Amino acid sequence: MNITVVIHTAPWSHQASATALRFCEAALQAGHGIYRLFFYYDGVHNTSTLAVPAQDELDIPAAWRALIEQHGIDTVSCVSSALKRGILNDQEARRYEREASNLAATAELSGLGQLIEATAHSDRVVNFGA
Amino acid sequence: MNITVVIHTAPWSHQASATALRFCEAALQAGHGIYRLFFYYDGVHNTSTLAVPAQDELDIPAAWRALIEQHGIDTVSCVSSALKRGILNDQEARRYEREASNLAATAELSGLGQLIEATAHSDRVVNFGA
Amino acid sequence: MSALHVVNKPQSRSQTLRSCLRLLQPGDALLLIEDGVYACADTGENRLLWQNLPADVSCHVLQPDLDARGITLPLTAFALVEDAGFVDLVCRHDKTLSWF
Amino acid sequence: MSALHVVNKPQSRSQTLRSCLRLLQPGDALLLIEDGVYACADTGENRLLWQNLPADVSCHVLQPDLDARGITLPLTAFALVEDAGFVDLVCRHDKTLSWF
Amino acid sequence: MTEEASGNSEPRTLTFISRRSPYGEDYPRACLDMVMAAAVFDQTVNYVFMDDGVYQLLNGQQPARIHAKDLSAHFGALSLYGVENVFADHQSLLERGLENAALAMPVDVVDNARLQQLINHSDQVFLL
Amino acid sequence: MTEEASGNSEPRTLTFISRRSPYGEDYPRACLDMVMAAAVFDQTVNYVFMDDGVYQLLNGQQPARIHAKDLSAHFGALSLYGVENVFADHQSLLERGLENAALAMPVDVVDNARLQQLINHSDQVFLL
Repeated sequence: MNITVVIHTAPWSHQASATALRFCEAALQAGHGIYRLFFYYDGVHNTSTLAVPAQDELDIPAAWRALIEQHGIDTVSCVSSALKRGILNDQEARRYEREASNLAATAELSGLGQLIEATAHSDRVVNFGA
Repeated sequence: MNITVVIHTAPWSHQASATALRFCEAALQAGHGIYRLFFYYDGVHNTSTLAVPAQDELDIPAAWRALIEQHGIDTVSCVSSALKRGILNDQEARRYEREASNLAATAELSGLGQLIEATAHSDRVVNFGA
Repeated sequence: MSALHVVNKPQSRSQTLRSCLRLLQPGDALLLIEDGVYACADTGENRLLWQNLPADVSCHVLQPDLDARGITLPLTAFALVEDAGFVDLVCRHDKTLSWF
Repeated sequence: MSALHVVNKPQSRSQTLRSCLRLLQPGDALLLIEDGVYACADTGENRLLWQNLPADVSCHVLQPDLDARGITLPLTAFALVEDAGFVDLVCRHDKTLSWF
Repeated sequence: MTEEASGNSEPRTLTFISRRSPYGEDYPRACLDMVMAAAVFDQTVNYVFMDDGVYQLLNGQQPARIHAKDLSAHFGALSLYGVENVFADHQSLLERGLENAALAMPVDVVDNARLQQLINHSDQVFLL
Repeated sequence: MTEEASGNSEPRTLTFISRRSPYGEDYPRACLDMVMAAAVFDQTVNYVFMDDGVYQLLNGQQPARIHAKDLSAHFGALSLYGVENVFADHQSLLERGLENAALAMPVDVVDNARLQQLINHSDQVFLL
């Protein structure tokens, strides 16, 4: 089956990101496909390159990047959610004259249309939030 | 009176940051002093320079920076909370080999000891969270 | 020694308000802010909630939060305060307990 | 047409679980995850909660969340599933409603 | 950003259940944005207010008082976007003493059975 | 980071009330960190578990199963830091059927009156 996964929370502050990560690993292992990973609301913090977890903690953003690269998963970080939370790619950093950018290379900034499109083309849609 | 204000939530996702901002403005207007602003847990997102709110929304991080500069308020962003959430100054960005930093110049990365110290030296301590 | 208890959630959503009420003592003050202001709208359930408050506990509600949410008829037991009143309550009581 | 309802909060903390229960239909499945697993610990209050479920609704609980929290005696009405079981439930039902 | 139109597949029925009170959290805003996006991409949309979400429908909101954006101001735009199916859960209104309150927009007040029917006829349900 | 020691003022009594269950959110961890910091800076510390916070005291937690750090593993370090006053609210234990459960560390089970006394004798109370 083709599954779209939507993540609404930041890593660590709530458990939902870690649960979503385990769900995706289990789905891929069972031979299913992830049609799209859509980070929405606070979930965009999963796509920051600057997070530095304590050593004895699972690095959730890094785990997402590894999973995405390993399986070539189409990954979107919602642009309106990301801008508001200070998650920018180079283009948006230039547009809003910010001196830094911190969006993971494994994610693309795009709009809610990509979630609607994914919903129309996936067999299942699962949300993780708090 | 000397008041320490502790903020535990990110701007916009919960109302607490905006309420804390209004509280500080009212306290200063009434002639009280803010001994220290301590951003803890998700509150560290208030000290990011990269947040870009929609035009018709109050720019909360910018409002904090203006208030801090205007009144010279001692401001700390808890280092363990900030690192985990991808809020880094240049020193931490170098230490953890990240290619960008996003901590506001008006805040200093420091530890919980600064909150304990503030509690010992303030007349009142008020927390805002969600 | 008296405390100001600040609560930002209505009892319908979480245990926060009920736990706060359990620890209120004579001379304390209670201030409802943010979503907590829904707890002082004039409904049967709310009237019940506020019946057995300890004696000599003053109740306040932050007016900007009431106005933002369109609540026009708060229970009369609640004094309306603006931000300046919030600051004043903090100063008048020895400590502030923020329940969130 | 049947739905999988996933809930991550116990009824003690919010209305989320009660609202989900209200909309369950025969043939649906319920899966408790994260903090929702506290709702299937063997307590008087929980036993009461699960009495009037619609017929033919299957109840499941995510084992990793039970183990993490040290809950050893879940109510027998709940089937224990691992992550693979979670995926299977999603595939077996037409849609997944995530209550959080 | 190029939005890949989903035109090349027949429209789906998407139901959005908004369950949180306004201003304390930003989820109501996030739900409204999803509803608008679904409508722009020609999906059939059901917009349901339930639990504390019914507080979003209260009249006379003045969020400027807390520096917040007025959520209910956007309800007017819903019909422009073609969102006609707007519902409020009767039990949630009743529990909050709002069963006779004047609401910020016309809604279809529905009971459990009707909500279950909506869910059955939806291809996907989002709850924020 | 230089930590400005607060040695130059007599120690204060700080009470921390931890009210949330473990792992769903990170607040319990944040509360524990504050308790440790207060102890390191020689304050008199009261550590209270209340409402869903009493779930943090359950024995046999295996958070590795969900890739989380074991909170209860740190309870042992509390006495090393000089944190002796650890309490659990009796009503919260009762409501959750935990009044006879084996707990992860020795705690003083207290009633309302004792909690009110603790609050009265504290210079500041933090609730997370």
